[in-house]
Amino acid sequence: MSEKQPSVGTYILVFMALLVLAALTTGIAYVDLGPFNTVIALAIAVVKMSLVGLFFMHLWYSPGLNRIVVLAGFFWLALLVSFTLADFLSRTWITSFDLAPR
Amino acid sequence: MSERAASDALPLLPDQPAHSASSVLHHQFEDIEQQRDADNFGMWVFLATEMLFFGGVFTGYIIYRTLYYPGFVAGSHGLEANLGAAMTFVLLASSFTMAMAVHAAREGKRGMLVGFLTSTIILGIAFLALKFTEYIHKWHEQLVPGFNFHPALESLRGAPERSVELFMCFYFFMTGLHALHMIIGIGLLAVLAIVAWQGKIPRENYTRVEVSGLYWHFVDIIWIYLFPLLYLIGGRYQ
Amino acid sequence: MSTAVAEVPVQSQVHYLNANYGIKSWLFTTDHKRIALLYLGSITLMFFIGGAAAVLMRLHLIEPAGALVQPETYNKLFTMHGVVMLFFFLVPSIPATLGNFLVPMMIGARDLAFPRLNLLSWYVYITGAAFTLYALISGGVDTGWTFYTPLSSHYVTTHVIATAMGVFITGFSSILTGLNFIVTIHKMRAPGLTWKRMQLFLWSIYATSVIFVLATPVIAIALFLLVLERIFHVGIFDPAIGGDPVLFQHLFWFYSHPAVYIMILPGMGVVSELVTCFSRKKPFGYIFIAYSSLAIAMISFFVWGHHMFVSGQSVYAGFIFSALSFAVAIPSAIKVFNWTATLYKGSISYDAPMLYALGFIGLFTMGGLTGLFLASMATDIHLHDTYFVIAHFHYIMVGGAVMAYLGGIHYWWPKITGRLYHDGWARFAAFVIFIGFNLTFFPQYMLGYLGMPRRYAVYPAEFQVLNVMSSAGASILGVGYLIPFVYLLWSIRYGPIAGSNPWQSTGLEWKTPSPPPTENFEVPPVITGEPYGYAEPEHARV
Amino acid sequence: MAQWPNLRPEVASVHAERMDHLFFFLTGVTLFFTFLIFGAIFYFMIKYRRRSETERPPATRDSRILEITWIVIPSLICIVLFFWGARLFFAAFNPPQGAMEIFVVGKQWMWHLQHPEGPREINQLHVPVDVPIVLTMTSEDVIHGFFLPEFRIKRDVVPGRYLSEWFQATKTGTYHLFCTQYCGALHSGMRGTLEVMSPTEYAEWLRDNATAESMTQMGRQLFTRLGCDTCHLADGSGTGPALEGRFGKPVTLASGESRVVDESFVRQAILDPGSLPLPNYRPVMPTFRGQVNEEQILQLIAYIKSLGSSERSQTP
Repeated sequence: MSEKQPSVGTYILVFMALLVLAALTTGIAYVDLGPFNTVIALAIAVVKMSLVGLFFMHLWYSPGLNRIVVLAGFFWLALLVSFTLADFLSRTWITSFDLAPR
Repeated sequence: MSERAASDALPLLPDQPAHSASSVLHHQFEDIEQQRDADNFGMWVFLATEMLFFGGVFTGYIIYRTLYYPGFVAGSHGLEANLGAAMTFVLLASSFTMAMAVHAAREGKRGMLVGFLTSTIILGIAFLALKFTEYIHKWHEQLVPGFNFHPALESLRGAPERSVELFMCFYFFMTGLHALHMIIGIGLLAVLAIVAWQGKIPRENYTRVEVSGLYWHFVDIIWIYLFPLLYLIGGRYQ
Repeated sequence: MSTAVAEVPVQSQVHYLNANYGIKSWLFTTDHKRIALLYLGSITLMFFIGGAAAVLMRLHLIEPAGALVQPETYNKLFTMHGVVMLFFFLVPSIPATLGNFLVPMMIGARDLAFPRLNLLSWYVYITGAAFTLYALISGGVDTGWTFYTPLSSHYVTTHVIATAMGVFITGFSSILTGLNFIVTIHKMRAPGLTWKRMQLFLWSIYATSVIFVLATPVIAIALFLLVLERIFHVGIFDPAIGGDPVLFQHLFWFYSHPAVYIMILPGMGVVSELVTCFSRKKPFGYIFIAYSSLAIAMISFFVWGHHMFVSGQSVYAGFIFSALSFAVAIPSAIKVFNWTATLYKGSISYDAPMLYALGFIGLFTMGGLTGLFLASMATDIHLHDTYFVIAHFHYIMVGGAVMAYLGGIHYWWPKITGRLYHDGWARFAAFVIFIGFNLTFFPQYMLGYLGMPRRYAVYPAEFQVLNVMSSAGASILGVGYLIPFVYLLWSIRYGPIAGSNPWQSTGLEWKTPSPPPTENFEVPPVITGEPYGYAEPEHARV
Repeated sequence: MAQWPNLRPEVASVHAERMDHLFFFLTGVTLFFTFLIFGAIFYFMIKYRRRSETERPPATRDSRILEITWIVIPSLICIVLFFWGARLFFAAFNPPQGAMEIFVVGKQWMWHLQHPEGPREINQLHVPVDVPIVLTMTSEDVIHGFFLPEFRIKRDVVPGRYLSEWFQATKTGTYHLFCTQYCGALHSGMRGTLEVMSPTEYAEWLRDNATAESMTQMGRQLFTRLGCDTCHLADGSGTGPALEGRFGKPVTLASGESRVVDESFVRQAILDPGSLPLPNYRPVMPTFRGQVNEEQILQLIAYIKSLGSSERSQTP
């Protein structure tokens, strides 16, 4: 943590990249790519998050423990989302009478 | 900063009394290095709880988006994407100035630190102002569920009114929660700016600035996800 | 009294209790030991409030048509019993009192990582308790401790918002406590104290803190959304606009099932300490007990759907949750078998803490195995929301967590107050509690199988005999809980002085004088050997 | 005077019998392990009680084999329990073909039960023995729970959805009906009885309680009173699609998604027509939310079903 630190130059570079990506997100939204619109928008958001996380929040330079905490946070979030979504999506598979309204 | 072994904090000899003279080091820590590690680790654990706090409402969003997709697309088109983009730029700028503030605190440059902290606060307030104007627009367009949700026909774009109302519930809950965290962040930074201005943040112990920076960047990351997920559902080409 | 120590123990002059005096020294303390006592007081108060509600309910259920109160009042009683007992007593009980007191001492530190945050967590707890007591006094809430929508969001007129905000605020107290423990255990262990040399109590407190930190935010957001929906009369759980009440149940149980492991894991940690100390044996399979705590903490997040098998959740999701619910039973089984194996060839003494620990192991086995009835989907169809479920979770929480809590309080009482309590009364109280508990809750298993639904103010006459037995047991249990309250307070003033290690335990916390000074250790300890070195010669272990 | 309670509820269906077998197996496992643990504790307490204050028991070695055995054995038992329970659960919520359908509407603190032939009952249900009965349930306000203890079946009744459960009585008699999901002040009063009668008694009961019209006829009257027949003409020439022979068959929506026309689909079409756009029909159908209650929707569904629905197809 107190070891290496990003220089001002890195900060400016990362900031520029973030602005470009933000412009890209809005720009691409006006192009009809069908289902890919959502995929690309989320991909750009993940890239922006990693930039802010690794450089502005110094995750790149911090001890492993902080990274494990971040990964744990994502894993538990994925757990909550995936199991709940599994319930909602598999409700209409049952072959009997209780069909969820669609 | 030198390597960890030769860290500039005075290495405490094992038999030296635990609380060294400098007020910077809290009595329960052995050395300043351990204290900074603990503060940052603690903040990251807190950010993990915030991830799950927002995660609960994101789960609801994902579920209902798959169940009532047309309503969400119609609702999303009712929002002003240009205003959303402006807010994203403002917030990214505030993240940059916050990072510079942490850098200044490290270098011990008081003036630069106070300058960057205040610019972060100003950008934060600008974001809230934009958000407030957007809420006013939604009020005039009568899209606020619970108060006056009577959407005009064309704003429904063929989707059932119930699903658009559900989307607007999510819109106000998520952006409201985010704005609440912004207000807390601005309050935090204001206190920090005053303390920094009084010169009470020494070069050895700037973890307060670092920790506030982590919180601010986290709130920015939440907005990085909110913008595409709320404003750009299914693209804006229709 | 088996602990007659050779030389007469003399109490250390200056310790954390008489370091400074006055209300301000208590209300603004950052000493983890004093904060533990603040929690002990407020938790005991909440325990008696919840207990009073329980006694009233059991008296009411003596007659099929209800002997005491109107159905509406009965609904408020069981809701308040649930909310107060779970969120305000069981969740913080062992971590906030024994955990706060012992974690720094067991790792050789002077205090927790963030002492001021620790004090803030107590004030947040008190604020949350104030909200809930306000709701209790001004009319109560009748949604059940589960706050299921749309009943709680659109159909009841009682104080849902005040109670939900109370639970929401107290949740942050748990988050702050959990965060404090995680950082302290990771960053502030004494030199030489590797993870494998830590005492088992610390492993279970660490696992509990992981659940605190990762589960509590989800119920915070669930209750936050519920309050918003109740204020604005529209929200994401509202079926009128297409919302799904089952989503609230998902968010609620994502916290509430790991929460039941928050309540039992610290109890398991206490029992690991008691069983080893009072049989003077190294724990059998130390690493298995330690890792099963982490396994429970991890798998407990995968199983919440077994509360919703019949609530409209899809059958296929039910299969996943049922399979994982069986998986979470395995680590608990490992712990029980390892505790029992620890007793083998030991030198077992029948002090009160040991009686509580052995009672815990037996009753927790019963409670855990009856959980299998509810994990297997077919039997859950019949047993869900009946008194079988009530008996199951009371066997775990009252037979398990409360017994371990009492065992821990008795075991560390000499360290906390520097005094010894009267052991005869303590053993008698443990015996009365064991008898009263079984008489109260075992009949409820049968009531559940017969089909008596839970939360019923009036019930068909054929269930009366078993209900009367249960109410009789409840009165014995109520008296049983009052006895320790008396002789423990008595021992503070008149109890014999306890030495620094009355039970000859090898725990690091017993290396300090009792009651310990504010800094815990004059010289920061350095750990060289394994924990629980009972078999090694007396002073081999530093 | 309250007589000594029997410890086993009546067994009134084949499912109840099967579930009890699993229940007794589980009880056996529980009693075995409880006596094992309690026995071991008492034995060790007596055999290894502390003889003297300075006694130092020798250290015992950990045994890896023992640890593995008491991981593997509970795991095997759990696997058996899981599959046994899951199979029985799947059977409990998969009604046989051609089961007799009863419509249940839960309302704060009472049960409305409706026979297709017309009779409507409150808190009471008369059914013939040895006939599979399917209960299609919904709620008008909060979540309730429909529990028949003697049949070992229970299902929550959720507003905004149809949830179903089925049973087949093997013995005549009067059985309990409880509400098991807490639903407010008089939750404990929301109880009823289930009368299982022999076929002749049931036919006689139907005659005694015959109402003027069956559900289908009530549905037809509602269909005309609400003006549905102005658009949904039999020959399909109206502004809305013809409904003859549509029930139970899939239909493709404007969004290309294919859905089966079942109870939930019809209910959604009535309350929320905008969310089900059809390819070659203009979305002009108004919502009837607020004009029809749950029972009337069920009657309309019964009528639409009677318009020559194909054999109830088991949807994928």
